[in-house]
Amino acid sequence: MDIKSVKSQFPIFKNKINGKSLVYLDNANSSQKPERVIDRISKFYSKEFSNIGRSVHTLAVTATNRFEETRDLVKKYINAKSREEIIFTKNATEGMNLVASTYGEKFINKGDEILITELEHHANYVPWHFLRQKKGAVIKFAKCNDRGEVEIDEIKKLITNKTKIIGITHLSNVTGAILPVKKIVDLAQTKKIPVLVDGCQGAPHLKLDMQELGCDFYAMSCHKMYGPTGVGILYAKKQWVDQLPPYQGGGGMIEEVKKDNITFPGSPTKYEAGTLQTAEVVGFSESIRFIQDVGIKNIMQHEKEITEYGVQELKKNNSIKIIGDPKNRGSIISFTIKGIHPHDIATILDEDGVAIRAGHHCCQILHEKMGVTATARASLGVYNSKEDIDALSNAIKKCNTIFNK
Amino acid sequence: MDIKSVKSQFPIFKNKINGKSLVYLDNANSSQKPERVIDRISKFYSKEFSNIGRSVHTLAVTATNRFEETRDLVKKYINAKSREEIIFTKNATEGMNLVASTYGEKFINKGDEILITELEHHANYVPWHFLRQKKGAVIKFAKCNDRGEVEIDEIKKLITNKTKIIGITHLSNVTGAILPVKKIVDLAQTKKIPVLVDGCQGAPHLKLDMQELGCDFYAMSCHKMYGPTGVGILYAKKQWVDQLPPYQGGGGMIEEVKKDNITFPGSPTKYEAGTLQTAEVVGFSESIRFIQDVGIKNIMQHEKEITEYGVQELKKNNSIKIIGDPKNRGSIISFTIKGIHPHDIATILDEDGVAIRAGHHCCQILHEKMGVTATARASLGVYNSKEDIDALSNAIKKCNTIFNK
Amino acid sequence: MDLKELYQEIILDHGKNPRNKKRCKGFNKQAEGHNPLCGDKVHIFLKLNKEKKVEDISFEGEGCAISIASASIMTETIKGKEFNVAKKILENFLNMLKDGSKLKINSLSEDQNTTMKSLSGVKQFPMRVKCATLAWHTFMHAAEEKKQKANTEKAD
Amino acid sequence: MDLKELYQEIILDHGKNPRNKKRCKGFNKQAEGHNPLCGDKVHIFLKLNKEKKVEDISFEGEGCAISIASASIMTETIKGKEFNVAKKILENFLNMLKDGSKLKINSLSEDQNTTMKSLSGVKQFPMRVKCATLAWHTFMHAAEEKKQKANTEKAD
Ligand SMILES: Cc1ncc(COP(=O)(O)O)c(C=O)c1O
Ligand SMILES: Cc1ncc(COP(=O)(O)O)c(C=O)c1O
Repeated sequence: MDIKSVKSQFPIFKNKINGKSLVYLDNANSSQKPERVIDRISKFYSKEFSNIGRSVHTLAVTATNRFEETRDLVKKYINAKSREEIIFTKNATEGMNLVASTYGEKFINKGDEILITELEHHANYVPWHFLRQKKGAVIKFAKCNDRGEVEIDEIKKLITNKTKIIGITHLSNVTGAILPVKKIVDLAQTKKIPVLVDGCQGAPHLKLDMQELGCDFYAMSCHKMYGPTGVGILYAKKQWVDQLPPYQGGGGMIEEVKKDNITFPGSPTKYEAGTLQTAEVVGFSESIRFIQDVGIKNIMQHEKEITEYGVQELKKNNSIKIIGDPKNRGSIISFTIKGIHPHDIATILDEDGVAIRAGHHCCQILHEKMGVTATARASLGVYNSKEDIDALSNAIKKCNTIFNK
Repeated sequence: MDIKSVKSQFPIFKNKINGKSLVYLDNANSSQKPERVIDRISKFYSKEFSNIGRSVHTLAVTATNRFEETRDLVKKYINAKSREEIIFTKNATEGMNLVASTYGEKFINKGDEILITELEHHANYVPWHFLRQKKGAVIKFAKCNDRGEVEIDEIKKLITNKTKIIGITHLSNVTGAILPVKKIVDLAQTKKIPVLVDGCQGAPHLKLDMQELGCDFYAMSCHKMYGPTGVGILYAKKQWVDQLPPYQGGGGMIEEVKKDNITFPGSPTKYEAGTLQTAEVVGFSESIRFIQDVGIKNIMQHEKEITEYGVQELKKNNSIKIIGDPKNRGSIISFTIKGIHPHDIATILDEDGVAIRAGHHCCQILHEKMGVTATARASLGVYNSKEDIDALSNAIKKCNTIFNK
Repeated sequence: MDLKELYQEIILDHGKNPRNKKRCKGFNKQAEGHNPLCGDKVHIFLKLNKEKKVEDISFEGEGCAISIASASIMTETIKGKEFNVAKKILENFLNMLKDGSKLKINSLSEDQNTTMKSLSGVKQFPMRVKCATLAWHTFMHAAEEKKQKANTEKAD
Repeated sequence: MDLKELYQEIILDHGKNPRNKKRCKGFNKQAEGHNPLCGDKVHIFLKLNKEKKVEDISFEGEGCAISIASASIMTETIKGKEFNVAKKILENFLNMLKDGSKLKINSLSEDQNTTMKSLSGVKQFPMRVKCATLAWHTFMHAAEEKKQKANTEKAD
């Protein structure tokens, strides 16, 4: 794969940051957008825009088709079985709220257990916390080990006959650990417990195959997949969308509305209330096509190489401590520097155009466990190169200089 | 106001529909976007994109500022008192779900009454229906009269000491009636009942002043205000955002997260979970500026003139029945034609490039009351002209010809 | 796209004067169909005898010219047919609207063929295909005694 | 933007060797402050005597060099001041970070003035302003006995 040609497809890199070239290492937060995605949105608004699904005029028909074609594209890309399993949401967070709310309403009662992990992003904890408050459910946290992984035994240990759902991240946005989702799903299935996967970091960086993973729910955010903001995808197995109640109510998701009762159609319609993110979904079709054109296997291979190089380079600096050492690492490297707070690191790096994130990355439980309030995180995408890692290492040296002068 | 120059700012009108110029009369469904909005989004993705609020690097800072500036702009535009009262949602539907869910959770119990009107869009009924199911609340419908209006007396009649909230539309998306919101709010305040206004149709076409209206909640959709899809705004009075619980849970909306408890910050943070619609919100700032540049008073004046002309022209055709005859009409004209179903009308009009909507417009209660399953609706925006009305009348004559041949 | 293809004489006629628009006597199966986006509704009444022959079929409903004409034409076409033949006709009809395939059913009279073909213009109007197919799907729901209403919004 | 302005010797020194970082004896007011986006935390302990004078003030907390230095500098600066003067200093400080206004408080020694001014470089780093103001806001929370935690994410 010619990385230069990939990078040249992203207009953001034509800009200077503080007079320097942009070294964008904040991909776990959100990715940059290739020109074709940006152009697709412009074109949609300029030539094809209309609200979808509701009018019979030509613009509405075209817009509806473009929108629904994207659903087909997603279905195929993640190897779902049917269109009913692909629900467009605002972001992955909404997807997980949807599951917690509808599954919780129907299947979780006082004393029932929700099993998540210490690695979870707040998006896969707070919605369950609401349920804990409302229903008196119990949340259990599977332990993460020193390498920053959650081992299957830690999950096994906590499963009881009260466990009603398991929520796990596919790829930790802090330690970079790729969790053994398939194994966890296999285990859960023997006990008939559904599994919700937070696929925020998995989706942009790993090959997605819902049939192979076998999970019941998989939540993604398009903005981390070289796509527009404002749209996410929830994959939900047909058996669930058939059973679970609707989530938000409004136009488009009803069947028949009377003063004393309302009936609802099937999925995805019943989960897509109100005017949808039309332009965003249409724009996202180009993100998938971009990923397909580069090839997810090439992306994985490339990111692995750069990440390994990054780990190796950072290890050369004695003042750096890398957080977690997973056997199976995605393109995320979190670290701390002795005597320098992550926020100061981020500010100093920024002067060199190196964009990383500092903070708890919405994982306070994990940070508390690790005994730090914040870490610095470099997270890679398809356009990053070894030169970016070198820029990172050099900028880190500057931190040492400033703080040890 | 020079309407030609306004229209020329919308790229969509450069395209032909079925070889004809586009006559876009589906604005109540969604409006078209001026070039400056489309360009703002492209520029944001090409030059300024980053996730907001979480990182300290330059791109993140700029993006956060652009985002929060839009909140200030909205605050000023609708004359809210504080930034905490401006919550970004997915669409108006989500705004109303947010209110029904959080207010309902805290204040509505078995037997309590929710007072809405027969004019309401499903977005201001289905969320209350969920509450009816969950909590055993009662929904009462204030009657709409033959003119398609809801009179204040109809509301007064239904208020009891069990009435916990009133939900009304600002401007009916079917009959075009502008409701006496201020009077209803004044009445409600004497009984300490909060009022939620569905501002979907009010926001793009009326002057907005929250202090003057005095309502407690006001929900809008940006895509109907010449803005991007995927974003809405909920105005919620400070006294409510201070009291009500959070809605969706996830990153960005927390204060402190422990294994056994979670605390939340104030509004708007606590209502904005997960990655927001960054590009959409930034793009919307240009929609507001567009409206401000044209001037909302000019827009109102212009739309009034064209709407009156439209009503008058359609009345000349004996086969047409206009639905509702409100004293105070917004830029919406719904109608039926004797012997021709609205869907057939819409299809025939489309051949002439005239885009209208046919259906129940997400108002089944109202349609049932009027004894029809569907109506045709022409809804105007800032770029429509008398010529558009003429095109509409001529296309309608074609319907008569085809069906009476 | 051509409005003349869509609104052919035959369709306008069936739309205005629908055949079999009533509750037929002695029906033993029924189903309701609904197109939530536009509000079209149809209720099919079916008398299927022991030999699985469509002894009688009728409908009630509201909708556009296309959906009413289509319901009317359907009842006319399949009344008296074996269920298996009716199913075949349905498949042929759906294919015609989907990819323009020709109808190839021996048991249809030339008149019936012409009438059914009059609906082929709908193919050029994608948003109207659902109007044309609603009654047909609802017939199948009735025949197979599905519990759920026929719904054109079903995703697959 | 200039890193040297931000990370001045004085700040680095206060960041590494914060003054008054402890729980002071006999405090009669306290408040916690929190910057949820980056996790900075500060806990202010305040001894305000009957004459409304800051008899003692100290802090505990975790955070970046800027937030620790700022807390340290604040405690050093307002210890021994009348509450009204302390409030004035706070206002001056916030204005300095907001629009670059000069400090104009008579009761500060030249040293104190220099020390406080060392934080003015933060103005060029908008995302870091919250780090610099957290301790100050928390001090006010303590003094006014507000129930809620000080929170840099408050919208207004
Ligand atoms: C009066 C009214 N309320 C609510 C809505 C729903 O708006 P949205 O779909 O953008 O949430 C609409 C538009 O469809 C409307 O016209
Ligand atoms: C693992 C993980 N889960 C959930 C989220 C939340 O995603 P979003 O904010 O797009 O909903 C993120 C990203 O912030 C993440 O990295």
